[in-house]
Parts: sequence; structure tokens; C-alpha cells
Amino acid sequence: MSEIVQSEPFVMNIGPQHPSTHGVFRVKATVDGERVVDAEMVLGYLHRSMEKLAEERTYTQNIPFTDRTDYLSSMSNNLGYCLAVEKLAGIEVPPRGQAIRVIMAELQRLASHCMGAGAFANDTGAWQTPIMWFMREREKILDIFEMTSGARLTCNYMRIGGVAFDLPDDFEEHVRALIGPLRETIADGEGLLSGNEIFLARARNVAVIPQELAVNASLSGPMLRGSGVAWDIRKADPYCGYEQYDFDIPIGYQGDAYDRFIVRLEEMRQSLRIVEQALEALPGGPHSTEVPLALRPPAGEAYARIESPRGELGYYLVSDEGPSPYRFHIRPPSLINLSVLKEMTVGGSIADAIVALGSIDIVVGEIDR
Amino acid sequence: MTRWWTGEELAEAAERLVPGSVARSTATACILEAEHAHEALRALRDDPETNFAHLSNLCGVDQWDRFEVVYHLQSLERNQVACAKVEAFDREEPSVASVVDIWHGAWIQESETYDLFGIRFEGHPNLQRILLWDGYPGHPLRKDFLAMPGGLQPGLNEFAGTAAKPEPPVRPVT
Amino acid sequence: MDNAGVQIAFWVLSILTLVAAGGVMVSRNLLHAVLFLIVAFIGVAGFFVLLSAEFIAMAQIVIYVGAIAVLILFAIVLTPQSIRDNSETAMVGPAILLGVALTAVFLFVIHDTTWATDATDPGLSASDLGRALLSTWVLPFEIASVLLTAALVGAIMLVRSETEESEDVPDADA
Amino acid sequence: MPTLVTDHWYDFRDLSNLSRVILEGIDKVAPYELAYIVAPIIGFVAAFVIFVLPSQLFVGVYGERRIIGRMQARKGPNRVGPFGLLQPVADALKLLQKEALTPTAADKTLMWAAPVFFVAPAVLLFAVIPFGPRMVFADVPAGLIFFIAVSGLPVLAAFIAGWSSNNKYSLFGAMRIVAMSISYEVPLVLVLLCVVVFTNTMSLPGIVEFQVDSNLWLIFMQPLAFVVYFIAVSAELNRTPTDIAEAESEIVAGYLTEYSGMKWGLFYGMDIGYALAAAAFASTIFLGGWSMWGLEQWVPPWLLFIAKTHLFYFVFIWTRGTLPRLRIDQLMGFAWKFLLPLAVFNLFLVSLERLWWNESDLGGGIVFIIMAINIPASAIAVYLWARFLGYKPERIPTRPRLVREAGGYVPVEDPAAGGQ
Repeated sequence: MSEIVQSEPFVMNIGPQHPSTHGVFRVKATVDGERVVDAEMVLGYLHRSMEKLAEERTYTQNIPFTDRTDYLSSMSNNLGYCLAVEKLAGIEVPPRGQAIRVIMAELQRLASHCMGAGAFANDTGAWQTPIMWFMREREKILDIFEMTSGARLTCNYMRIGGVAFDLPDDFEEHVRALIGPLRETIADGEGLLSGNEIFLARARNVAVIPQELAVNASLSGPMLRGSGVAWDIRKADPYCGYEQYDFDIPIGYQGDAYDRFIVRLEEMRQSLRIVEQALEALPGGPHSTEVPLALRPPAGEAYARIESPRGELGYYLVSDEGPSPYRFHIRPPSLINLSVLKEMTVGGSIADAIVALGSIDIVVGEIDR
Repeated sequence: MTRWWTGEELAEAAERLVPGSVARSTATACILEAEHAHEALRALRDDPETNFAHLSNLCGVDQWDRFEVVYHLQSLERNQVACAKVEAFDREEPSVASVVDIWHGAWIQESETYDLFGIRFEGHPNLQRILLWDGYPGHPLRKDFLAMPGGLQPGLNEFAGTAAKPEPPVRPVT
Repeated sequence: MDNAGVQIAFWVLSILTLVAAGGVMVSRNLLHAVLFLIVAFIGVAGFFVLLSAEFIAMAQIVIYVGAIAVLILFAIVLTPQSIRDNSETAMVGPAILLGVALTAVFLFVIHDTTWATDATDPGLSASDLGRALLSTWVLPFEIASVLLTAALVGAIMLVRSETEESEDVPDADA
Repeated sequence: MPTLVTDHWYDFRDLSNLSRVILEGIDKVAPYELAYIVAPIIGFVAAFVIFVLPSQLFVGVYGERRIIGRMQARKGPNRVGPFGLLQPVADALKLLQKEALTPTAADKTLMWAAPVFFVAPAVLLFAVIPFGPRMVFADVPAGLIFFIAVSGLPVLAAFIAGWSSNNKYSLFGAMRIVAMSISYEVPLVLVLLCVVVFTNTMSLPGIVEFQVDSNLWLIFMQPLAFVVYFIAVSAELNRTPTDIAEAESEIVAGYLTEYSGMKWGLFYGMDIGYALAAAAFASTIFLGGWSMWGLEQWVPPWLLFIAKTHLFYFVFIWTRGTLPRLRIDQLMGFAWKFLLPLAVFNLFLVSLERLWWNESDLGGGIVFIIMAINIPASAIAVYLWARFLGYKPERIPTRPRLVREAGGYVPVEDPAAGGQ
């Protein structure tokens, strides 16, 4: 009978200026009433051609660029890039430098997941409350970053061969003061949302990604783990001595938005465990090795990846023995996680599409670079 | 701990699965013959020993005389990573076979590579520029597209009114 | 019509209603026409208040403004062609003819009726209405409700899509 | 019940004395038509000065922001004036001087008219609310129907606003708000019908009198009606968790997307006005209005009434600060499949009880028996109906599985794979 009464699909732009796209990102959604029948994304509003610019700068000069890709987790980006250069040039990092890197990367993961989990709750309509709770804790983490590196958001702290400066004296005290309240905030956020019927109705069985699709679509990070794939580069391919620390990989049940949310919350708990252990066993010694400022790595290529808060963050560098990389490629987890956007949104309503987009936890700086 | 395959190991596996598919291999990567690359990559994904079910990274490299498309393949079950490359020699219209039908996640990275390098991926379902706008002159990550001020800026031709193409600078080719 | 306030209210409401009704006729935009219609409804509700029939006035607003006007608005917005102009049609002539005829009939009726203007309470309270509906007029009342239910079911049948028919109905939070 | 309230004009427990004295004075010196004009002015001024304006500014704007600020671990407005109390004034000044943009493709007349249509009913709504025993501006016999009728009008204004903006988000918001209000009006009116059947009157002062006489508020006699009313009215008013018509994260601001400046300010302010009106209406009907078991003899009844209204409004703020938002199909299903049958059940129950009350000779004490029946009956009805609709609490745990080693797929079906 439905051919008698027909509705007309029309295109609705979600973005580039939209509260839920978390930046200048646009989804051209073709909707039939409230139902999304097609979704096409339009990127590039924030494209700054970082890969091209990096080919004209020395290896060390490129570190600040990496801050500005995923601006919510600059430490992780620094780390990934430095690991790639170290792999290319064969540089060893002293143990203290590695431990500091681990602490910083995990604090950054906490800060980023605070934002990710909070923003996701905001996208489901929990108006500002969870994100404010998490932002409060994130502020403290950013204060620690400021104390250590002098900057809150774009830290530029890692260096090739270690880190830029040693930790300040009262660093440990501040981090320890952070851990307890953060645990409580995570529990509060979980208490407010995880068992909430409305939240379950909104996030459960929405934007489901089956395991096979998750692997086939090159997803990584909480997206992959939410689908029930036990994959964490910190465990699978440990860098910076992650094998010394005791932590678990949280994995979801069926790959819906809710699973990705609880995986993020649990990852925050695991990160806290790692930070505690790393603080406990913080070795002495130098924080960095001496590396020439105009580093000329031997000709060749290197691909190094880390588990950034959003997934597998890879840096592919090609050297021609020059002072600047011949090719500098970032594997952006946000961008590649977006490749299933259509599968996640088509067939659901607009509200579901927003939840799906929020559950990816995109950072547009990283998508467009 | 992840096992990082050397180029030779991957070449051996690829040769075993699809004979004649390997062009040569280096210490880190295995260069596949362009016409067999698609077949070989599919075989590498499906073979239980290689089991490269996860395409970790796909990007292009401009080597002046040729374009390389670099695939970092990853197996989650066997925890191993290998690097395969496919070369395209046509400078004006480089083209390689698309792997979207093998790995769904390749489409967004192939689109990006097409956008920035101008490498056409045959068989890609929806190959279009995703970062730059349609009609953008040139492909910025090519080495003859200069980024720094001082040189000409081909990308800004439409504003400057000069369409002169610069001579490619001489750079060592690895 | 005994004091100044009622007089003023009567004239204001009359002008409002008539102007709004005229607006319905001359407005080219269908949506504007509906909004004028709503104003006319509200004016008529005002007349009911002046006639001390508050319940009828409220019912007029609830039913005509709250339900029927919204329904018309929905129909207009959901029907693709009708957002456009309310264009000239060949029906203009007959419509004018019909309007003139109706006016004539109404004028005749108004002229011919003996208007009782005694001050007794019309007795149109809610309880009286309820009694009337459930005793004297119970059969028409029930028939009307059955008719409305049938219309509801028919409307649902019309817009129901094939995919939803297979779904399990009892699902509160779906 | 003997009343301590006197007829002296200075007895501030009943402000109607004062207005009566004023009106009588006017009547002596002027033609009596003037009293007709002065009386509504007094009513409006009193209602606005005592209730609407302070409530709107200091509870609706300032209080809501402060309370939500507390819930969100931040301070809220605290800069303008003492404790930030002048923030609403500053907001209003800002909105007044802000440019009210009109898109070129918009229907300009309607876009200007929509805020006006939106404001007018909000003023009318307070006319029938009894603030005290004699403090009701218009004692309409059908006050309840008046309230329902007038509170349905802003939906039209919102629809006009959304349609005239010529913006897809606005149109979405407009369609959603109309669909929502049509759906939720049905259970809302049905539960109010329950109230009317039970109290045997449609006038709001009458309903308050009923609650005073029976020494029991209707919320205890009809808890189910109260719950349905709260949910339905928060849906009608676009309050979280049902604020899909202006769902910020989905359709930007719904029908308000293209509005700015004071045009937007009118919508914002009157949204609060409607919420306050609904709260006042709810406290009149369900929370005993100005009565408080004799306390109204000592405390001014209108203060009690305002306190109850603000208490009810606080629940709105509370839900807004804590709950996520539902999807539109979930909300529609909830209205038609859940609330409507429950409202019909409640009507059936209440009608039976009313019949029994009419027949029996138990006197006024019967309301306590009815309360003892209705509270468990409501709980059981809600529980059983939810079960019948196939609802069951979520079985999947709220904590993810934990694995020690990376690599491979952990099957979804296997619950023993991870340890908690």
C-alpha cells in the first residue's frame, strides 16, 4: 500500500557547522523523513597539507606539526612520530625517557577519552553533564602537561631520542593526586549513563559493526575492540616498554555504540593502572639521548605505529639521507575509522547517525591533516 | 610481539601463492608486479599462514621516476606485519588496481592517495577527491608540486594568472 | 450586549474574524491561508465566550485550532506540490457562484429567524453536555467514534510500509 | 474549616483584599466601566510582579543555570550583580541589542509573527491559575479545558517558526514538535479527564477546594495520572529527555535555528513561561494548589503555591541535567503504546472508584481507601504493562570483557570469554 503515499528523500547537510560533528566535518545525509538512506562525507575543511609541509622541514622541526593533527592527543602523536624516526635512524631511548613517554601517552589517553566519552554522552542528548564532569578531570591532566611541557594542548614534548625535558619535581605528587578523583569520575559517569534506560535505548544496537567488517574495514582502537576483537598495539607490538606493565584489553560484545562507550571508560581505568605502575617503577638516568639537531637518517623507510586514543596511529617515513623526510605519511585512525560511516548510519534515523558519529570519536584535525 | 616480515619473506609467500607476482624485494618491502598485485594481495589475505586480514596502512610515494603504492598488511590472529608495494610508471596517468574489494577500509585511503598523488585506482567504487576540492589544479604530494614560497605555486595558478610549470628540481632518488 | 466591554469585544472580534476570513480567500500562499483560518477560528471562539458558552469556546480552540488546523498544516507541508502558490484555476467562477448562493441562503435564514434574546442561562455546562451525549444522543456519538477509529486505522494502513509489517509489534522501547 | 485570613486590606496572606479595596474605591469615584479595565490590569500586574517575572528571571533563567551548573561541577553565572543575580537582566539587554537576523529565503512576515503568536498564550495561561483562596484572575468554570486549549497554541507558533525559517533543521524541528504534541496531548487530556471525573469539577479553584476538603492531594489519590501528566507535559514543553524538537546535537536548535536576538529571546523566555505555567497547573491539580494541610492559615497561600510550582519546576531542571534524550520513534512509541493504555486504565479505575464513592456512605474517609488502592494498583499496572510490551531490563553487562592477550577474535556469543 505504501506506494500510494510516498515521501520524497532530500539531502540534509549535517555540518560543516553543526554541534555534533566535533569540528568542520560534513555529512551529506540523504534522508527520507527521519530515516537516513544515504550518507556521504565531505572532508577537507581543515586540510593543511601537513605531509607536504613536512617534506621541507627537518625531522625535529616536524614534531610540532604532529601536535596539530590530532589536537586532542598531541603527546600520542609526538610519540608515534618520534618512534618512527627512531626506528628509521636506529636510535635507542634511555629507560627513563621511555617511562616518561608511557606516562605521558597514558595521561593523554585519559584526557582524550574524557573528551570522547563525554562528547558521546552529549551526542546522545545527556545535555552537558557528563562532558562537564570529564572535562573537570581533563583540565587537571592538561595542567600536568602544562607543568611538564609548558603547553596544555599542543605539548611538543617528545623529542627524537627521548623527551624534551625531565619531569618537574612535584610531578609525581600531582599525578597521584589526580588518580583517585579520576577513578571516582569514571565511576560517576558510568553510574549516570551505563545503566540508564534512555542511554541504553539510544546507544544499544545502534551503529552495529560486526567483527568481520571491523577487521576488513581496517578499523582500529576502541572501534575494533568494541566489536569484540582483542587487538591493542600496546599488547601486540609493545613499544616504550609497555610489556613491563600489567593491564587488560577491554573488548565489547556486539560492536554497537554502547560497546564502544564502555570500552573507552574501561580503557581509562586500565590507563590509570599503567600510570600507577609506571610512576612506581620510574627509573633514573637520562631522559633522552643526544641526537644531532639536523638528523640525517640512513636511506630507507620505516613504519611505526602506536595505540593512540583513537586507534592505530602510524607514521610512514621514507628517508633519502637528507635532513628532512622524503615522504612523511600519517596513518590517521580517525579517518580510517570513518570508512564505515555509511554502514553505520544508513537505515537508522538522524538521531542514530549522530550517535554513530559520536561513537567514532573523530578529531577533524587528524582526518584532514 | 609482532613479527615484522622482511621483504624477502613476503616475496616468498607471495610467490608461493601467486607465482610470478613478485617483481623484486628489498629489506623492508616486497614489490609486486602491477598486473598480479590484486590477485596476490587477495591471496595474502585469504591464506591461513599469511592471514593479512587487516590493511593497516595504504599510501603513495612519489619516487620521481615512478609512483609507489605502499600497503602495510597486518594479521591480527598471527600478529604479523608485512609491507607490499606496487609501482606505477606512467607519470601523467599513473594507475594501479584498487583493493577496495579485498579490504573495505582501503577506499578512504585510496581516495586520499588519488587526491594527493593523482594515482588512479582501477575498480574503486567512488574515486574522487576527498581532501581538496574538485578542480584543484594538480596533486600536491607529487614532488614537482612545490609547496614552499620562492618557487612557483602551481596550485595557485588560477589566482596568479600564470600557468607556467616549474622544472622539477634535482633530488636524489632512492 | 449590555455593557461597553462586551460591545467593544464584539466589534473587535467581528473585524478580526471577517478580515481573517477574507485573508483565507485572497491569500495566495496556502500556508498563510491556513494561518488566517486559525485566526478566524480563534475569533469564532471569542464569540462563543461572548455568548457565555465557555465550554464550546474551549472545544472550538482545542478541536479546530489545536487539531484540525494542525492536520491541515501537516497535509500542506507533507504534500510536495502544495507548498507552491495557490494558483488560478477554472473553478473560480463556480466557486464565486456557490459563495453568493450560500450567502443568500444565510442572509435569508438570519432574516427569517426569530432571535430569542432573553437573558436566561443557556445551560450549556459540561455536565449538561455530558448527559446529553450519553443519553439522548448516545447512538450518533458512538457512530461518530467508530467512524473516527475506522479513519485512523485506514490512515495507518495507507502509510504503513512493507518492511514494518514483518516487525514484531509489542516492543516498548524500539 | 475556620479561617484566620481576615478581610483587612493589609492582610498580605490574601492579596485579593487589597485589589478589592482598590476596585471599590474606583467604583465610588468613577463610572463602573473603569473598574472593568482596572481589574485585569491589577490582576496582570500582581501576577507578573509576584509570580511570573521573578519566577521566570530568577528561577527559569538564573536558577536553572545555577542548578545545572551545580550538577555539572561548574559555577554557573556568578559575575553580574551579587551572586550573578542580575545575569537575566544582562542577558535580556544583550538580546535586545543583538541583530535579529532574517534569512533572505525566509517567509519574513511569518517569521516575525511566530514569536508574537508564541508569547500571547503564555500570558493567558496564568489567568485561570488560582494563586490563593480568592486570588484567581478569571474563575472560568471550564478552567481546565481553557488551560488545555491555550497551551496547545504555542505548538502552532513553533510550527510557523520552523516552517517560515526555510531551513531544513527548522522544518525538522517543526514537524517533530507537532508530531510530539499531537501524540502526547492524548494521554495528557485523558489523565486530566481522570482528574475531572474524580473531582467532579472543571474549575481549577474547585479542584483545589476538593483537595482541601478531602485533606489529601490528588497526587496520592492518582499517582499514575501524575506520572503520565509529568511525562506528557515535559514532552509537550520540549524538556529533556524529550526535547527532540530542539535537539541540539541532532538538528542544531530545531525550529529556533534561524532565530536570533530578541526574537529568539521571546521564544526562550516564553519556553520557561510555559514550563512555569505547566508547573503551576500541576501544583494546582496534583499538589493541592495553595493548600498545605492548614499551614495556609499562617503562611500566605500564594507563597505555598509558588513554592510548589518551583519545586515542580526543579524536577524539570533535574531531568534536564541528568537524562539523555530519546529518539523520536521511541518517544512516539512510548506515547501511544505505553502512556495511552495506562491513561485509559487509570480513567477506568478512577471512574469505578468515583461510582463507588457516589454509591457508598463512607463519607470523606473514602479517599484514603482509594489512595491505598491506587498507589499499588498504579505500580502494578506500570510493571505489568511494561512486561506485556516485551520490555525487560538490559541483560548485557555494563562493563566490557577484559582479555589479557592481544590477537584474534573473541566470539560475541561466548559469555565466559572474559572475566569481570
